[in-house]
Amino acid sequence: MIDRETKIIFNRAVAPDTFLMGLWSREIVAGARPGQFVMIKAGLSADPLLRRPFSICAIQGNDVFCILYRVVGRGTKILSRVTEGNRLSVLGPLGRGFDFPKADQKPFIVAGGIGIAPLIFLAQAINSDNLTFMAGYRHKDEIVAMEKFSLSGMEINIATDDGTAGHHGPVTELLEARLDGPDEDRRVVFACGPLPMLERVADLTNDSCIPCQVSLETTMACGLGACLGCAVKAASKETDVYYHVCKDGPVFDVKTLYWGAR
Amino acid sequence: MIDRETKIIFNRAVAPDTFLMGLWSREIVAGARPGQFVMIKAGLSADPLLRRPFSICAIQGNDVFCILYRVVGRGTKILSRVTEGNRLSVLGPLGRGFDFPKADQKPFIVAGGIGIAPLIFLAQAINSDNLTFMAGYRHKDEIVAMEKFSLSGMEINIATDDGTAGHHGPVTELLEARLDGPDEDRRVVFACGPLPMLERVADLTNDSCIPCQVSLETTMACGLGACLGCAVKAASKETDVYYHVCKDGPVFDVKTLYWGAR
Amino acid sequence: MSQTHLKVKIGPLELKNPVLAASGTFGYGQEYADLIDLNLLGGIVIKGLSIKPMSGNPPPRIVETPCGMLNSIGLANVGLEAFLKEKLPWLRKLNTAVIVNIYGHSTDEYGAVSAGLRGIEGISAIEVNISCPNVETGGMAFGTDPDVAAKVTEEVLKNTDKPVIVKLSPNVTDITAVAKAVEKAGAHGLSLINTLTGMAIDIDTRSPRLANISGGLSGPAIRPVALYMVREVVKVVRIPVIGIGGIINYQDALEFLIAGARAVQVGTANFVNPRATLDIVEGLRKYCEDRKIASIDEIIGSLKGNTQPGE
Amino acid sequence: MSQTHLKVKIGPLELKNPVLAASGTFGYGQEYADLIDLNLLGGIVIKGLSIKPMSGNPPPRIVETPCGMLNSIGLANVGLEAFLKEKLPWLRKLNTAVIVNIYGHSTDEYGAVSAGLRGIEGISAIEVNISCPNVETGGMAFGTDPDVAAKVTEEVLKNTDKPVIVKLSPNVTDITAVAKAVEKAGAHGLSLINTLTGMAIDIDTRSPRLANISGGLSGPAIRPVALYMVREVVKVVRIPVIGIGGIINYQDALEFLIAGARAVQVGTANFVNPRATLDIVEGLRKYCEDRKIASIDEIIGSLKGNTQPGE
Ligand SMILES: Cc1cc2nc3c(=O)[nH]c(=O)nc-3n(C[C@H](O)[C@H](O)[C@H](O)COP(=O)(O)OP(=O)(O)OC[C@H]3O[C@@H](n4cnc5c(N)ncnc54)[C@H](O)[C@@H]3O)c2cc1C
Ligand SMILES: Cc1cc2nc3c(=O)[nH]c(=O)nc-3n(C[C@H](O)[C@H](O)[C@H](O)COP(=O)(O)OP(=O)(O)OC[C@H]3O[C@@H](n4cnc5c(N)ncnc54)[C@H](O)[C@@H]3O)c2cc1C
Ligand SMILES: Cc1cc2nc3c(=O)[nH]c(=O)nc-3n(C[C@H](O)[C@H](O)[C@H](O)COP(=O)(O)O)c2cc1C
Ligand SMILES: Cc1cc2nc3c(=O)[nH]c(=O)nc-3n(C[C@H](O)[C@H](O)[C@H](O)COP(=O)(O)O)c2cc1C
Ligand code: FES
Ligand code: FES
Repeated sequence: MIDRETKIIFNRAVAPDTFLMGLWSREIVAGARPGQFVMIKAGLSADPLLRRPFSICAIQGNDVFCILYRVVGRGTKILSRVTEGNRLSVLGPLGRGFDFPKADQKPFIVAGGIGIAPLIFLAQAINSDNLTFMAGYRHKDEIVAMEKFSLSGMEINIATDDGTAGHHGPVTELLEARLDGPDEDRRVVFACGPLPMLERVADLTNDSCIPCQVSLETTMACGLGACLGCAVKAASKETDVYYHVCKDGPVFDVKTLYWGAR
Repeated sequence: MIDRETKIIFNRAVAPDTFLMGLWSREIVAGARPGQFVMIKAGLSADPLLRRPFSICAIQGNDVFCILYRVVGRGTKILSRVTEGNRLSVLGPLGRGFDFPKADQKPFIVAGGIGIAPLIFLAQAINSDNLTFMAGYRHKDEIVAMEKFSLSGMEINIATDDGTAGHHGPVTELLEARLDGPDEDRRVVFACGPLPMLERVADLTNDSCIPCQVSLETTMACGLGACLGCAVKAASKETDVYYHVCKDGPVFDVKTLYWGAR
Repeated sequence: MSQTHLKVKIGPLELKNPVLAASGTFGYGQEYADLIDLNLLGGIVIKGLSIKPMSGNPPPRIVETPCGMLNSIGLANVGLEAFLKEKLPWLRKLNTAVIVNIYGHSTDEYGAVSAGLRGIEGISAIEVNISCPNVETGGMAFGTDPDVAAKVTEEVLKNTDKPVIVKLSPNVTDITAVAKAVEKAGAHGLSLINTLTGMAIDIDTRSPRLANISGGLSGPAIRPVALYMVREVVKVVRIPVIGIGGIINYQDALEFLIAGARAVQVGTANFVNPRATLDIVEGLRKYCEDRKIASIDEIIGSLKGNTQPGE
Repeated sequence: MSQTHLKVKIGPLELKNPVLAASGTFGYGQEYADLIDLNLLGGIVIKGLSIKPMSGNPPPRIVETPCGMLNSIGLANVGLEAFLKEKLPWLRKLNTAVIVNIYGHSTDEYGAVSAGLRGIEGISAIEVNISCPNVETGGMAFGTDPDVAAKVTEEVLKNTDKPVIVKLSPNVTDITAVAKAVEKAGAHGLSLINTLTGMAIDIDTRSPRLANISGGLSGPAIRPVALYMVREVVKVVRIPVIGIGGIINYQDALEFLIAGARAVQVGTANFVNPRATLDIVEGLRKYCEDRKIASIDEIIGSLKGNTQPGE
């Protein structure tokens, strides 16, 4: 784990309000596992104050890692305006990444919107024709072209909420359609996206007893397990057991989490 | 007076840590008098919060006015990084400018450091060979080349604290050397610069009974006379009479100000 | 222009919308007249008025702090007589509420300013600033003791024919105690918060940045504190509350309205953006229209109990 | 490395420099060990410790605010037993002061945690957090009443063999009254300030942003308030004061030291810049060296009376 002023290699729009940024850091590239994230300070001002967490979305060679981010507020807007050659304060890699599927397993990756970021890195790392990648978007304009990430010849399925591309409906319907049939017990699911989507994935995989890992998002202050701000409720008989997303996650086995009313 | 998102025409270093910025505003150009200033918001963040005051340093044609500023803190640093084509929120023109010399008067302009900014505009406006412009700097590197401001053939004298250019010593010594001699009663002085320099100018002109106007700087919040934050002490028998620099000034007749211990 | 009703009532006082300019940040209104149409505002609260003219504290009087500023203006003002002669005639021509913020260094002084404004036309209400040092009790502000605050309120009520809004100080252990005392004393409304006391030091000269050493902290920095206090007070009083503190845009204003404030005042934001008050009025209108909210009343106090797990 | 003495003493406790990491923002130290050499710090204040382990409040627990943040962590901690078994052995290996921040919901609980730490090696001092709600008096914090604060202090002193620092809450009318009471009760030092109470509302859902509704405001936003309170307290007590609140760089730290704080704690800044504490130590050293200041003692309390005109 390092905390370093890190040089920006590129920072460009890849879809409306969605940017891909490449950052130069041999240490982060060497240490990063899919599912891990970095904390980045946007701007030099004390407002916005806190660093923002971003999943490591891909690595390029030995020196460059990427983040894929959507502009949703002030921090991401500031980032979107930073130009090549400048530096950002980057802390990482942080958190617990995905456990890789075993060689005989059939991995399904399910991404909702910008939740695709950590899953691209995971797909890069699994690097197998056996993998099925399902990506859901609201509209076809939001689709992040996967060609840039030199993924192997995996199956890629798209769903859009408005039917402008691929399956018309939530991405979880794509998953649902593939949960029955032969080799059921070899399936394993990896998901990241908005909470309602993850809840649906949790339901589906629980019902089918399919192992499933999800990557969660919460507000974070430190990213280091120090502030205890990033709590999520654990699936525990005791009512008030919490995990800390930055340290115990962001990737969790769905069965360890509480999926009741949030 | 307007408050407008104003386009930056250029913004370039003209000396170390010193920038000249051109802004497009027909309204400000039309309304501006030498000595008046604008309030500019640096950055979009609430930190730094307040607008920063800058003298109008020159006008170019009917549409562009300039500010000349030194990077001394966060606000000016942010400004120095803003690029051509972007916009800044500009409020102005504000305050009371210089009263012009009468045709038969012999004007001396005395500038200390970045205090030269409003005086360049004044020199542009007086536009007379009769004018003597004295500019003091710490070091020759700081000298702002006057050629760019299409001033008439006036006399320009330089002083530097370290003797690297022009007179070796404070600019007030240049002034002092010119206060005696014929036509004493036709002299008039305009000054802007650091407080100790202005105090010296006030002493010199008071002693010689020469009319003198100075432009002052204070911390400002509103620039409009509303917050009452920019108070300076008046020369008054009552001890606690204050002027407000943004409204009553920034240009004052030296005799109306209190020049005691500050 | 729109279907949404933005009108609100602060006791007997009717405002065309819930956005006021805060005392001390808007001068006597005139300072902003070149920049915005004051008649579109809910109202203007005038710089704190005292019996005698006051020149205020020595400079420096302001210093910027993170997302805020400290001021030690010292309640500089033209005094009652000059206000009535030089400022009020201009204000009277406006078609917006004009609220006069008043203060005194003794209970009597509060009464005297109030009496001086009695029967005068063109003043919509009085806002009583009880954050200034109380000479009678040796320095602690009137606003820090519920009994003293109540006494000042009574004194003002006795001497005025106008609606009385009392402006509370946040520099207290329990602002609800002061709020309840002032309500009981008969105030028509409460406004909060005034500035938090703070200071800043110049590390080069090792001296305070304000000549007055300490000053009042305002601006976005204090917003969470203000919002909390507004909510606490709204829970315990029936009179209307005006929320103040760090409001710079309509989203901020909404936080206060949702928390239960009947109106808001915009202070420091006027310095950063002279159009802040108007931008907020427009933003509120648009927020309501986009959501088909017919009246701002539907927003006020609409804070939901929290529905998080474990609660 | 340098000639400047940065050593300071907080009563019996000697610190190699005046920069500590604040409770709740530095975990149990270990969280930052990969990033900075903890042995270069003046000390570490551990997350608030209670008798029993506590899991804290439901999420969301943090929200960013202008130049600050609100937290409602709810004093989540591993509890006394686990602290001694799992955390302390690692901390003991450090060559820096380890201060344990403690709290309880009753005076007895404060006594019990103190007793549990008695005689234990590797703990340099106890910092008593009196900002948590007092169950005995029905919710108001221990730190808001001078008498209650004094009683807690006495109880801790009775049950400990360590230097006792009491951490004051800023949510009071007069912090100097609490400070004086705690000093009289025998505390070896004071630290201030803890967080200001605040809240934030989500205008889309119209619900509080924190599940716990309100939370504690920290970060640069509160610095002017903290600095003012430190100065006020320093004027009336003889025991050392540790300044806390919004310190993010050495310049901020200097403001507190100049105001009279004997040391400072750095909280929220650790989240923004994990090196903040070390950067401050280095910055202080350089400031002193550049000015040929032989000892940090020359800085502490060196605030000049103001020399502005009119004073
Ligand atoms: C472990 C982790 C990994 C993440 N990876 C990515 C990534 O790869 N790409 C990406 O675009 N985003 C990612 N996020 C989310 C990202 O951190 C937020 O979008 C970002 O912090 C928003 O900052 P802002 O200043 O632009 O928005 P703010 O101004 O802080 O907030 C703007 C709006 O966004 C909402 N918001 C703020 N934070 C989050 C959040 N964490 N999740 C959802 N909504 C939020 C706010 O409630 C508000 O409505 C990740 C979050 C976590 C915890
Ligand atoms: C009417 C008026 C006209 C001005 N015209 C110009 C101009 O034409 N060109 C120009 O470069 N500057 C001018 N100034 C000064 C300019 O406003 C400040 O330099 C600027 O506000 C500093 O902002 P900052 O954020 O960079 O510095 P900050 O971070 O706010 O402060 C950095 C340092 O500069 C000091 N400082 C801050 N404000 C001032 C000030 N007003 N005067 C002197 N020192 C200050 C601070 O004490 C601090 O030490 C003018 C000021 C006034 C009042
Ligand atoms: C420069 C300045 C002067 C002020 N003068 C007064 C005043 O005269 N009377 C008063 O009641 N409040 C005064 N205030 C307090 C404001 O009205 C308001 O309560 C406070 O600034 C918080 O709001 P804000 O954060 O929006 O500025 C003043 C505030 C500032 C910044
Ligand atoms: C996330 C968080 C947790 C905290 N937990 C504690 C705590 O357990 N005990 C305590 O005394 N103070 C706690 N504090 C308060 C800090 O120690 C400090 O007093 C306060 O944050 C102000 O300093 P700052 O502005 O530098 O953060 C906590 C603060 C934060 C932000
Ligand atoms: S973000 Fe601080 S503990 Fe997870
Ligand atoms: S800056 Fe506000 S009155 Fe002059």
